[in-house]
Amino acid sequence: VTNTQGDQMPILQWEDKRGLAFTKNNLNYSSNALVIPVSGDYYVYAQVTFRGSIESKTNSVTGIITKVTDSYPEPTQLLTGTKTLSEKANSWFQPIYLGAVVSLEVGDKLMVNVSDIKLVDYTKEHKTFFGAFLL
Amino acid sequence: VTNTQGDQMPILQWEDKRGLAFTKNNLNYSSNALVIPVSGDYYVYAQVTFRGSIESKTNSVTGIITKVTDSYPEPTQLLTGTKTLSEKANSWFQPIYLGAVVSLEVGDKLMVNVSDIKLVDYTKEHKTFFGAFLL
Amino acid sequence: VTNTQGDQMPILQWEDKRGLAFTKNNLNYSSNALVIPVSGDYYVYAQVTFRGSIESKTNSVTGIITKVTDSYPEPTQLLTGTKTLSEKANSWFQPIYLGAVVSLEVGDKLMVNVSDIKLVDYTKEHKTFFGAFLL
Amino acid sequence: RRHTARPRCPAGMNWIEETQRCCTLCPAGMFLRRSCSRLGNDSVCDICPTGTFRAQPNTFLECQACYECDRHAFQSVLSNCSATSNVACGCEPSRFRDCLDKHCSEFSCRQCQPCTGRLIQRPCTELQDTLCGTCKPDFYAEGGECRPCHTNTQETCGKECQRVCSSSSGRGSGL
Repeated sequence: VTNTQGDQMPILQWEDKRGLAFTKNNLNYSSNALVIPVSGDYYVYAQVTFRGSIESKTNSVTGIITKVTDSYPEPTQLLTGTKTLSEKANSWFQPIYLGAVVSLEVGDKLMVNVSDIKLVDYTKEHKTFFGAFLL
Repeated sequence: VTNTQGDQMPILQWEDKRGLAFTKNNLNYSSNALVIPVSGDYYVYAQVTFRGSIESKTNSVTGIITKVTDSYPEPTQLLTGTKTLSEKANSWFQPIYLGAVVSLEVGDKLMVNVSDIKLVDYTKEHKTFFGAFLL
Repeated sequence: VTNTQGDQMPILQWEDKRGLAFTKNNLNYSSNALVIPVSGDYYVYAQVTFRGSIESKTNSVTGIITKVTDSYPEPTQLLTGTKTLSEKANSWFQPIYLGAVVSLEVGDKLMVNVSDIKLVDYTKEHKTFFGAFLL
Repeated sequence: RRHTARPRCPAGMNWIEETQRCCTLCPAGMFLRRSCSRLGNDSVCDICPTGTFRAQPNTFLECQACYECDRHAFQSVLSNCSATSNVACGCEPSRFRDCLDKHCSEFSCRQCQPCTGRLIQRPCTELQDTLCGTCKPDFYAEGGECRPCHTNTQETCGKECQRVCSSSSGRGSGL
């Protein structure tokens, strides 16, 4: 996944055991990705809360849920949320929520890319989260 | 579905076969609508990414998931996302995400209305999408 | 739900029977909360549409889905959406959508807290809604 | 099992739906690894793993994840997360909390006003900015700022400057 400048958008890392986080039914988390245990249709969702200050000088924020298939060299962008910012305040917050049904194959990997990892609010588990369930 | 001025809000058309798009279990797409094959509770969702420029002179954007029942002359608004804009930048992006459980009858039609079709970003399938699944 | 400063954020009240609203499978609504009838994993979601005017003088809006367990004195914040506002227009609208899978125990109560109840758009059922379903 | 009214348990115990029994609460800082069984053995509790906490006695199957202080917002750790309490965040020195809303559900840490050339009416604290007072002695007000007398010459010293600085000129100012 690249942005318009062609460079790779950072991939978020996730907590998968502590607090509200959990994995089950063999839908495991490894190397920054959820690994699909059985082919089927999944509802995949994520929220990324971005936050910054007047110094961040950011015009927009983007969150993308991406699929990587071992047998195919390029990732596939499944869901994208892009929002331009026109914030004046000293500090700003902008949540991006994504969710939809996608058809996935066993072994597919799901991950979340963001436009700027320094702007992601990682401080509270209920503000930035990611998950999927089989229909 | 009408806006306050009473005129019909445009209905989006969708791709239902190519790329990430698919339909199954008789939940078919025809005449701009998903047609409900069996009565029940469905999770219905949509994201519309709006984008414009400083010339668009738009104060707000709205996305609505609507239900039309053949036996009833007026559509029913199921889910609505309305956001005012205060964008200064030359070009702006604004995603609206909607999703909830609704009770539907066989034959009901689901469609997505928008405040201004010219502002909808249809360029990438992962930015604007629409779907439903039976619980 | 309180925050670091300890004052309680208001809890929204909901319509659970009329219009599009319904409850079933013993997932009942009482005292401003959905009461979990059977332990399991639930997809929990809510949208709160906030609206205000230039006089509201609000810098941000927050919506939180919270869990209360009878046997534990403190609520748990499950999902939080916080958005800063930089609205110039006379009146503004800002939807906050939240949704994710959480593990819940029988008897747990789910509710929605908001930063300012006066700013919640309760006028149309399709703009502010709350629900959950068992996976 | 439908949700029916729960039997009341004695103090220090909670009803466990799974085993249909009152089980002893795990103390704060711990969680329920195995609930008490019908055969009579009691709750088995474990310490909250690092990065999690439980502030109260409980029969939860997991502990809550600790928050983190937001370094990008110049927050500092007032007290680390422990097994029994969440992290407490404050502001780095010479910064104060700029709350996001009246609940202060979020805050960033802004630089305290330096009050250059002014008297400090109320020093900067964790919760509020410095309150600057009037100009210090040997400083005069101009354009909303307090300027030192000594940087002025006869020609550049305006009315206010002369009023303030000439009355204090016996004390080594540049005039």
